[in-house]
Amino acid sequence: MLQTAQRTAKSKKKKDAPAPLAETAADKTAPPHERFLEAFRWMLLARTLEEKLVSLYRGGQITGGVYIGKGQEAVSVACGLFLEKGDIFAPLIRDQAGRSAFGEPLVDVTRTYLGSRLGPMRGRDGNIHRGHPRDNELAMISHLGAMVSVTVGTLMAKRFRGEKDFVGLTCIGEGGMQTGAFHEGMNIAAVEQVPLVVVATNNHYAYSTPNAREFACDDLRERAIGYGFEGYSVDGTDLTACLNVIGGAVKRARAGRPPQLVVASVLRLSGHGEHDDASYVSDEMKQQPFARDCLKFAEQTIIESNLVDRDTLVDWRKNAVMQVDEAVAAAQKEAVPEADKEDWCALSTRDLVDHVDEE
Amino acid sequence: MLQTAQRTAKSKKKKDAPAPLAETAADKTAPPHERFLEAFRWMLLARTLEEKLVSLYRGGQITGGVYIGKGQEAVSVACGLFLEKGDIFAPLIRDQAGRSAFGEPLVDVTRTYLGSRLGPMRGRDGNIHRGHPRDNELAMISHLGAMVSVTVGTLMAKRFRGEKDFVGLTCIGEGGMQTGAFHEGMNIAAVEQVPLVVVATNNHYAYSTPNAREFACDDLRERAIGYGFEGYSVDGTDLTACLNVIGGAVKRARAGRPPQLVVASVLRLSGHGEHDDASYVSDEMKQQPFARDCLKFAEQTIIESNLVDRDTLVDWRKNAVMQVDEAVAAAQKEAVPEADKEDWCALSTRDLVDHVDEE
Amino acid sequence: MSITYLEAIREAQAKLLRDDDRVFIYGQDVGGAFGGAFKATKGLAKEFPERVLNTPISEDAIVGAAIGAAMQGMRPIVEMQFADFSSIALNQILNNAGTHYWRTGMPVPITVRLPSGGTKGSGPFHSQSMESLYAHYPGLIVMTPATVEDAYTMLIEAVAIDDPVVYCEHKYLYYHLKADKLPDKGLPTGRARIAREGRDLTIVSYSAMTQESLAAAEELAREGLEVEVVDLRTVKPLDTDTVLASVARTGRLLCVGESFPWGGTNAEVIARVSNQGFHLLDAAPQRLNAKDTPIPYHPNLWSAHRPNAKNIVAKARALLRE
Amino acid sequence: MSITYLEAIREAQAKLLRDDDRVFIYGQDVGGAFGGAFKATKGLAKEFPERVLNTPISEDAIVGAAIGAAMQGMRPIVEMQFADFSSIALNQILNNAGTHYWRTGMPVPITVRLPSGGTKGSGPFHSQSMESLYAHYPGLIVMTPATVEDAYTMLIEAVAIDDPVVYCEHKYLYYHLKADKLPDKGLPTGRARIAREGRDLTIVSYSAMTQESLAAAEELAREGLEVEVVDLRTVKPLDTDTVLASVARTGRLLCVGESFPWGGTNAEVIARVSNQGFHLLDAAPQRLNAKDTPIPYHPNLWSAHRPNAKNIVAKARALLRE
Ligand SMILES: Cc1ncc(C[n+]2csc(CCOP(=O)(O)OP(=O)(O)O)c2C)c(N)n1
Ligand SMILES: Cc1ncc(C[n+]2csc(CCOP(=O)(O)OP(=O)(O)O)c2C)c(N)n1
Ligand SMILES: [Mg+2]
Ligand SMILES: [Mg+2]
Repeated sequence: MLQTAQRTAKSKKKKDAPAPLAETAADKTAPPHERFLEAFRWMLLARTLEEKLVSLYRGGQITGGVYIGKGQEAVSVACGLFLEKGDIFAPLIRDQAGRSAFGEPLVDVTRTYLGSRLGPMRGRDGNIHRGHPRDNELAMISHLGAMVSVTVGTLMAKRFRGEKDFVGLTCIGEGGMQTGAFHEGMNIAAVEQVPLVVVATNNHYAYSTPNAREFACDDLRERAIGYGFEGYSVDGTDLTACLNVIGGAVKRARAGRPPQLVVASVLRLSGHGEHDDASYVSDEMKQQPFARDCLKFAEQTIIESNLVDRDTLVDWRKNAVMQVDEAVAAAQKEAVPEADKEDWCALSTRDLVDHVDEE
Repeated sequence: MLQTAQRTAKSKKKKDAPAPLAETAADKTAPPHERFLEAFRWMLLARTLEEKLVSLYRGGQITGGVYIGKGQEAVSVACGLFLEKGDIFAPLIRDQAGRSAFGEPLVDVTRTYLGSRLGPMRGRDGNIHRGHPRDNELAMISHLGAMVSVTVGTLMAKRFRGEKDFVGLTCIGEGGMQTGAFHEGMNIAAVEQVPLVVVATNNHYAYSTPNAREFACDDLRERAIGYGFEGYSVDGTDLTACLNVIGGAVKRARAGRPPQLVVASVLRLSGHGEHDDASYVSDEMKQQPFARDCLKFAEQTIIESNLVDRDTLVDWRKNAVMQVDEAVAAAQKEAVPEADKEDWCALSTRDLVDHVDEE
Repeated sequence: MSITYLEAIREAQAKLLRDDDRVFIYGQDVGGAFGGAFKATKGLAKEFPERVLNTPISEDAIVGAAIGAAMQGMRPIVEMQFADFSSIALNQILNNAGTHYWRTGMPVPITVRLPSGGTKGSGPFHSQSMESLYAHYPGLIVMTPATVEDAYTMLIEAVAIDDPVVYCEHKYLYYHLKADKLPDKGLPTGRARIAREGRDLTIVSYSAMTQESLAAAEELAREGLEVEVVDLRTVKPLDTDTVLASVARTGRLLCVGESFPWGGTNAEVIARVSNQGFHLLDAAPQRLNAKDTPIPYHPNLWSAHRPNAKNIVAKARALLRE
Repeated sequence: MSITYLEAIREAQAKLLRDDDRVFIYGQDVGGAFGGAFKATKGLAKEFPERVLNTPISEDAIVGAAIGAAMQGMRPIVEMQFADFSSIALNQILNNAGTHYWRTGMPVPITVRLPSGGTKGSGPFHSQSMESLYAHYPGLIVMTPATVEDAYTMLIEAVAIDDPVVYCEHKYLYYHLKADKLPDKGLPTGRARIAREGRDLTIVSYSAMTQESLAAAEELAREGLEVEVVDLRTVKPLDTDTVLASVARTGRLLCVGESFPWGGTNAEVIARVSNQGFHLLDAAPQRLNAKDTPIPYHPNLWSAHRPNAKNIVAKARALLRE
């Protein structure tokens, strides 16, 4: 069951990225530059999609908030790229690139943002609050930190069942690291010695709150040792570094090393949500090295080291736009939910539903 | 108001320990061995009291649980001893020695355990769930970790009011360190840069659960750096070490250094509560160096280095027994609460009390 | 000049900060130039940089720190970014703030602001009404202002009260509700308000549902049906007398609330009226709640999930026919 | 052979572990030779060392991990050391477990055991009855067994159900309640039980209060008053039909529960009966709850704080006089 579901996801994924590259997604021994190129394409796709979502939002076609991962695509794609069939992925707010790389169909995103009844959340939940638990992509709740222990539990279950060589990866922001739930989740992961990778992105703000009011240690990586995790830092604007460090963490977790914490440093290159102009971010901040745009830098690398020619880059961009337009068009055609077509049951066991008042 | 209350507490304290030593409690510049001797006497008093509580419990004269600090008196006394008028103390389960050293009248303990209406909790709460918030001794709730942030708040208030040279000290067990509340409290203390000392005692068990199922780092002290605390370890069975390390931490906090974490290592020399025979504690555990009885070791030091002669030790023991017997006798004479004499109001604002049903 | 419900909350906090230096505001993003996810503290940090403080994402510690500060004589106002996230602070609110006076004799005067209730597209975790969880436990006062004037005077009252107050402000009313000016004082805390008089039916409601109920009453008035609307203002303490007096006039009771159906304010009101005003009732008391599912994201579902003027009218008509 | 309520809970877990290798028990001190603060898992870790696991003091993560394991096909049983500490796990229970099926279509079959209710000398933080908090929110089933037989069969049912179950076991009944043997099956989940028949008055109760109500009924029987006692068994779903049928026979309703007075199960039952069975009532429905203060430590106060046979008798007599 899980496997079929997973297969569907993977094949959907083929549809997103052209076959040759998609194949290498499965082939984890792909030469570095092929991995780099595939990662770049997922980043490009995520950026293209999120720019589209923003314009839809500005055009009043999306209800509720839009939360994008601009500037965090390199970290995020590395989170999704090294996961294999049977692995668990618990993405968070800014993980469009990782979700796609993991196999989330693009149309799920547009369906969820546009409230299509065919989407994974069927209009019941929106924006980034989506997932495919049956395909091992967990659906986050808003309460930050809560998904860490949930991911631990999925890995405990796999061990109970005697599965091997699996890992789980979950993402968090530096703000979310200050929640009690995060602490309990990290600690229990280490106590249970599950193959977990936690990727924390310090984008220097929790909504409008700067690091100085979030925590007081010099480097959040230093928390790893206190949990019994292995800890690493990475420049989140450098795709090569992200692939190496996060890829390495996934490999170590899979090999039975202790749980892994990777702390990436970036700047959030958008508002907290699209409703937020982020005017609280100083120009000085924007001059910092961690403010570099990871997508631009990756493209620059491709050009400078001639990994592909400019025409190919243009094709890729076209292809991304095409896929995004398709996904939007498809979702826009679809029916939205209607109250009288809902059964309004919060329980799967229908005969245990409580009836407060006879209607 | 706070001050008067504090003074009463201090004067009550004089009653507990003979004047000369009690004076040195205030006089923080007392020569080391005097400090050591005073600490020893509070430890002796605590041990004597708790042995009495245990016998009362066995005799069926105490309702509910009895939780003692046997083996943790050296750590605890050092927590109370360096605090001055205006400092905040948030003791926990095993802090009888520290509570007494801080100025909690002995009779408050017996009143609370025996449910006297004259006790600080008036029979509404029992055993270790007691305190004098007006005298800066906070009354713990059971939920572990919750008192850390509360202590932070008291220190923020003192800073708001422009007070100077104050500190707060709170205690926790290694088990309680795994709660989300503890994490949030530690982090917010560091963010607010309040003069807080957190003394964590690893007594190697949370109830019946050994360290291996509580956390997975090598040394809990390593968590300090991740919070932006300064961290220290101490042999909790060695009174001299406890006085130095915890005394030093209090001094540093008072001097404006970052918040301080001290992790003490001991073995709980009792059951979790007196209902618990602790049969899960292996003999091997009991052979470990940290299983040493801190009171015996302190007494040995006194004898070997001739700090006082044996007759004095005998007198001190007698004096402790006398004080304990007084405190028990006093509380036993007192009235217990009666339902019809209670006003059953959970609000201080009487005219805002809700009345569900007219009686 | 016209002032919104949200501005009233900001004005109340500005006044509190100016008049009383024991007051400080503590919460996520309340400080700086930002002034909170909903701008309820906009500009206040500029005037009171030391007393309007951003916090980490640590609801338990935020409320814990407020409790500690209150023990030392401060009057903290905690802003939860959304009521929904107060689930993380619930232990400190119920078990620490709610028990402290009864246990020790020392009350902890904290005010916890909960931006509550549903708005379009907010979904399961940014729409909740949690007043019933807090009202169920002892030791707390739970306010649910339904008007701009009450939003202002009740918040000032909340901080003045020596006991812990959970102040539920409704996000839907933030911009929708306007008044010409702010009053100096309102009704006493714990007193319900007759929001509209009528002799055919009593609707008891609070917070945003008072506005829906008034709209429903308007519509029913066109049919010649006179509905009395009682605005509870605080769900704990709950002003049973005012409710009973109204039911005595009308003989019919409909309770309207936005929280989940099982238990909660509607059930409590009906239980009290059935118990103390049984003989006053000419028909079975009715209630309208949100549905017993998480709060939906899509507007089509959300507008059907919560009670609204339309189904209040329908329910009232049916009840009046009995 | 005689078996206690507590032993029934242990037996049910032993059977579940034996019959279904998807089942594991997760909680503080449940493992090793110790077997839990109340010994509800005594000996189980010896037989199933991999599936009876001690945890850190991390209620949020304990339930979070159980939710994750359930998503992957396991059937976790979480033991809270005391119901009172589930306040730390409340967010995972309400917002994660309770919403997951509705949001994603995948239910999370976890069972959370809450050692609930008051016992002598336990005080404010080891005595709470929290069923009303959990029942208020959507997506959860809340069980409150009142007998040894139900303690056994309902726990087995709880684990079989695909949806999350909060199983409230009463600490006062652990040792006080005995049965001769354990049944193979009980009433269906969600069905209330007529614990005693009578035609003068209906007492609706659950958990330990069912026992107090039965004792009260005994006493009243000596005066020739026939009290019918309905044991709800689950407070959500709540078996309105059985309650209404009983009130139809007696015309009088008294609800008895141990939780705090505002809202909660008693209010919900009265609201339903007043709404759906208004014409069946010959007198105003009544309720008995614990008092609206924290639960006191001292036995003199505690025994007055909770309802008991004595004041149930008094309340019933008064109601029968009307
Ligand atoms: C427990 C909790 N409290 C508050 C919020 C509201 N909130 C949503 S996102 C956010 C900021 C998160 O900052 P961070 O974790 O650094 O992630 P980022 O948005 O920077 O990627 C806040 C406060 C929440 N989701 N959960
Ligand atoms: C949040 C919470 N969960 C569970 C408990 C029940 N409990 C009381 S003491 C205790 C063990 C505490 O261990 P530790 O913190 O190491 O302190 P120690 O008893 O060893 O001094 C537990 C689990 C609690 N008090 N609070
Ligand atoms: Mg951030
Ligand atoms: Mg311990």
